[in-house]
Amino acid sequence: MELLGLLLLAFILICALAVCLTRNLMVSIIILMSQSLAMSVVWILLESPDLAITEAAVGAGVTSLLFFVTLKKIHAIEGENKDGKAEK
Amino acid sequence: MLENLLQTPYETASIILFGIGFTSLMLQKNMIKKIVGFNMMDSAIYLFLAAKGYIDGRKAPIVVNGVTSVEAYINPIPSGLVLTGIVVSVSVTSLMLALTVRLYRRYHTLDIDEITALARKEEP
Amino acid sequence: MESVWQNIPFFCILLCIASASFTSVLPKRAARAVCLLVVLAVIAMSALLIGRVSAYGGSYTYMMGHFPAPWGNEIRAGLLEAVVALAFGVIMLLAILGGLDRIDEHVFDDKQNLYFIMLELLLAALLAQVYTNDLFTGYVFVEIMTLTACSLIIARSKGRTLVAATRYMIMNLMGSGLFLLGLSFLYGMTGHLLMSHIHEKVAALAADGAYPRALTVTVALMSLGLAIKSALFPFHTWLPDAYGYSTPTSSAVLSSLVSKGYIILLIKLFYRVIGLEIVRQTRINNVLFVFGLVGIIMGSLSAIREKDIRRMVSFSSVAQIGYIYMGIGMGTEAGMVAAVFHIFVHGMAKSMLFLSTSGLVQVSGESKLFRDLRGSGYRNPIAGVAFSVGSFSMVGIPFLGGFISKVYFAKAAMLMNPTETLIVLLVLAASTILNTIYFLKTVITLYRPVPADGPADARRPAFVVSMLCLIAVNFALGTFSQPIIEAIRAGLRMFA
Amino acid sequence: MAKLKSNYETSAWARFLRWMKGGGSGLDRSMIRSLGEEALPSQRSESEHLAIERAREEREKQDLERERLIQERLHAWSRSRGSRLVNALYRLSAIVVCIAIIYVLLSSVSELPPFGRAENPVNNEVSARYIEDGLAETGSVNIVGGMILDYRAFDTLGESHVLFVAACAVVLLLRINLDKDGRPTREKLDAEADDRKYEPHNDVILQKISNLIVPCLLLFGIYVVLNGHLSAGGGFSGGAIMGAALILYVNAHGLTKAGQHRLFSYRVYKALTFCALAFYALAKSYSFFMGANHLDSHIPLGTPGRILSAGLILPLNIAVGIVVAWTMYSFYTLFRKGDF
Repeated sequence: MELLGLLLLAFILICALAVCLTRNLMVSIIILMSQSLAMSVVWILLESPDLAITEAAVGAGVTSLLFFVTLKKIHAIEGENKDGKAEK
Repeated sequence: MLENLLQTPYETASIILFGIGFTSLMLQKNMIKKIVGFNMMDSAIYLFLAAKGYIDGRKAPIVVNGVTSVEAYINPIPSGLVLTGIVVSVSVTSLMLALTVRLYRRYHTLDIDEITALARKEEP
Repeated sequence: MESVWQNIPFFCILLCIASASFTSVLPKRAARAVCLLVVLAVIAMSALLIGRVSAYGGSYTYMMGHFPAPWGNEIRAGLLEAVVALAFGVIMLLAILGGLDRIDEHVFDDKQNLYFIMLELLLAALLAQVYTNDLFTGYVFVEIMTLTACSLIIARSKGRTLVAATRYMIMNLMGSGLFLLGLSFLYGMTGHLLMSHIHEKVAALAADGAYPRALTVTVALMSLGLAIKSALFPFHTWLPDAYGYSTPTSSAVLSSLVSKGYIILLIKLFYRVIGLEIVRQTRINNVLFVFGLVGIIMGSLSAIREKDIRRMVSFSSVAQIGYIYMGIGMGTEAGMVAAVFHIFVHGMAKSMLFLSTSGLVQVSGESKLFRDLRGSGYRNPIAGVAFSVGSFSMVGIPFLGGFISKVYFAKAAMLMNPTETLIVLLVLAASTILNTIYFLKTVITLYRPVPADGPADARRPAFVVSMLCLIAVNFALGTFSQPIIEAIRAGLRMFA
Repeated sequence: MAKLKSNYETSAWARFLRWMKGGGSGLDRSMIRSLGEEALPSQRSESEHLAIERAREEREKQDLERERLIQERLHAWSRSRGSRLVNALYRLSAIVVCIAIIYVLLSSVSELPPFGRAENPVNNEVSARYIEDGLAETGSVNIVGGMILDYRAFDTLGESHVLFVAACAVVLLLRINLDKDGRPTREKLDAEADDRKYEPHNDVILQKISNLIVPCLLLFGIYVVLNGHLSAGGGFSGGAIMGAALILYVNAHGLTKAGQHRLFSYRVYKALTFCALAFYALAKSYSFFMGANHLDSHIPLGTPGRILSAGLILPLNIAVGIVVAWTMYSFYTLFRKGDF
């Protein structure tokens, strides 16, 4: 159990560094999502199932979805912008 | 100092995570990266709080078989505080993302420095 | 629980919260009426509470729910809390009244009820901040305040408001993060969230000399977080944009209520949670003191260079917040009394300045530059008079509030050691001169006769009423300051 | 009569009224005339003034121009040669700041009480009462649920309003305004057309899988909400699960198909949020008021462990769950096309 906890913590920290260093926004959000999942397992280890279920639903679920739809919207705006320029 | 820290790996990790998150919230230029940093910073604080409530060898605070003695369960207070905190951070994240979409629609960039410069230029 | 009047703080907070969800389904006119009614009710109840509390002669606690203090949530009311709540309510009401027609212009029709929801929830958060006796409740309502303030900025989607709101949010998120981390440290050390219990524990810890560094870091984290949120000098970069471009009601509310809410929480933290003695041992108050002094000078210097009247007034806010932090940083009761009094003075004068500026801008072709504002004092006389009174109060002309608070700051400085006294007095003198330069320059510009008349002004009765009330309140603060100072002093004694 | 009128016109009240109407300054008419007479000879000085002003404006413009030139040069430099240097410095400073923050915080954390001990200051009489008497006093088997919805309910009331504020702010930011007469504007139609481009084009795999998963997810969400007082979970997490399920459905089948359901319009959203939050606020204020005045609230706690138990906790969880599910869904659609 102890070893699993340490491994997960190391994974979380590596994820944090990776998020800072990647250039691709999509990749960094996917890393954040996996970090959230690891975090929810850590919460199981810390005997807080309420937090685990909330983190899994919110951190890995809804927050990531919101990030994705934001990125999609930004690409949409960008595409629209390029279309507009091409028409001109 | 180091011995103490190694005995409390959860708190140590949470503080390092807080440092990384706080720095990226403060110094990253990209809005999305800033928001990601904010999320990491908040989850670091929650990890710290939850670690404070944990007690070795005790179970989650859900009453089983009617046993209600203090020795059976961990401290429920940090869990409650973190639950409240998670709601707050989701709300803030959604607001920040909405702001990002609006900013991008207007200035066509995600770099906050560039956005500030553009805003200065457009209206003196 | 002895009598019914002790429910008043609870009624105030719950009324604001409940009316917010009710407002969300109303059309805009009804929303506006409900919002005004709620604020009026809060004012009336707070005034009643002042009378009752001063007759009762002490503060009392009120449990939120069936469980007593360390288990359930608790709020606590005393004289100072009641006075602050009344002042906040009055400022809120006058700010809404003064900017009503501009809200109509600046906010889209189908989104106006959202604007009034924000105002109601902001008032709820401010009141909760003032009355709460639980640190975590304070944190939750700090977050509500941050979000509502951001929405008040973006309600007008023109100019730089979006960028300003984003930068405001980033600074505030950093502040909340630091505050929450400090809160968790404090919880880890003491095991309590209730202010009075933390106070006992912290006193015991400090007496034992346990966790010396952690205690200092905790106090530093929490005060730094609140200082960032209330725009103390090096963290003020978001402020001029945010105040300068949002709709006038938002600017008035932001500058005179939101930043003050955080400062009230900081004062509570120093007085009731940590204890002034221990704060002085950690020397955090000296840091705040120095930042406050630098902020006074730098804010005034930046205001002098500004060509835009709204931004000039915003920079003057930075200087005035410097005054308040200087008073808190002195770490003495006299300094604290002066700081609390200055919170009132600045709140009243600054909201009046922002609102009257909007009136002046309206008759000058919507331009905020000084060269277009020439002679606008004739075109919109009531706004011109209000602006002059506000500026004179900020400069420190006798019979106005600003003069009294400067006198009290100087008196408080006399009680410190000689070098500090000298520094404070020098800074006060320098800032008075700088204030005179930029405010007098503005007033002269407003009253310069111009040959060609500008567009005719369109004054609304609500605006005139709000301006007249604010002028009266400012004179009252200057001439009847003694009872207010006494109330603050008595309230601070009950506070600890 | 005429005399009366002229008397009235020079009286203080009339002057005040005129001033209130904005009909000029408070000066008397005679004084205005004298001002005007003085102003006549100074006509030339007026033009001189104008010339001076013009010169100053010219100078200001030149200053601005110069500033702009300098900035452009700086910009060009930073783009070409300076960018690498500046970026490196920026990164270095970021790392230094990060390490400094971490060091200071770690050094104070090392002093704090150790991890996982029962005798830590956190484990005091407060948590003891929650554990020992929580079941009897709140009727909730899940101690955390009982704590946040009964003991510390004021915090939770604030928390649910944080979410409400965020939802309002997102509507304020992203909802596209209608015309004055309620017809969709050009912007709105554009946004819808733009959104249609990014709809999935009948992805069969996604649709089949979502048909399979979405009912299960919804059911699980409802289970988590309804069992908030019996096991881990509660209104917020269950609501978030339901919201995620709805978003998945919309993603697979497109907004147009889901949009036909009347359940997901702005009006329904407003009404539901209003009902749930108003119920929440009223229920809690009733219980606060009764508790603070030492009155019995007459809410039966039921048998612990039953689904219908724990007093107000179950209805509050349901209210929060509804608000959260709809809010999450509305966030998604607002982000995508700026409306419901």
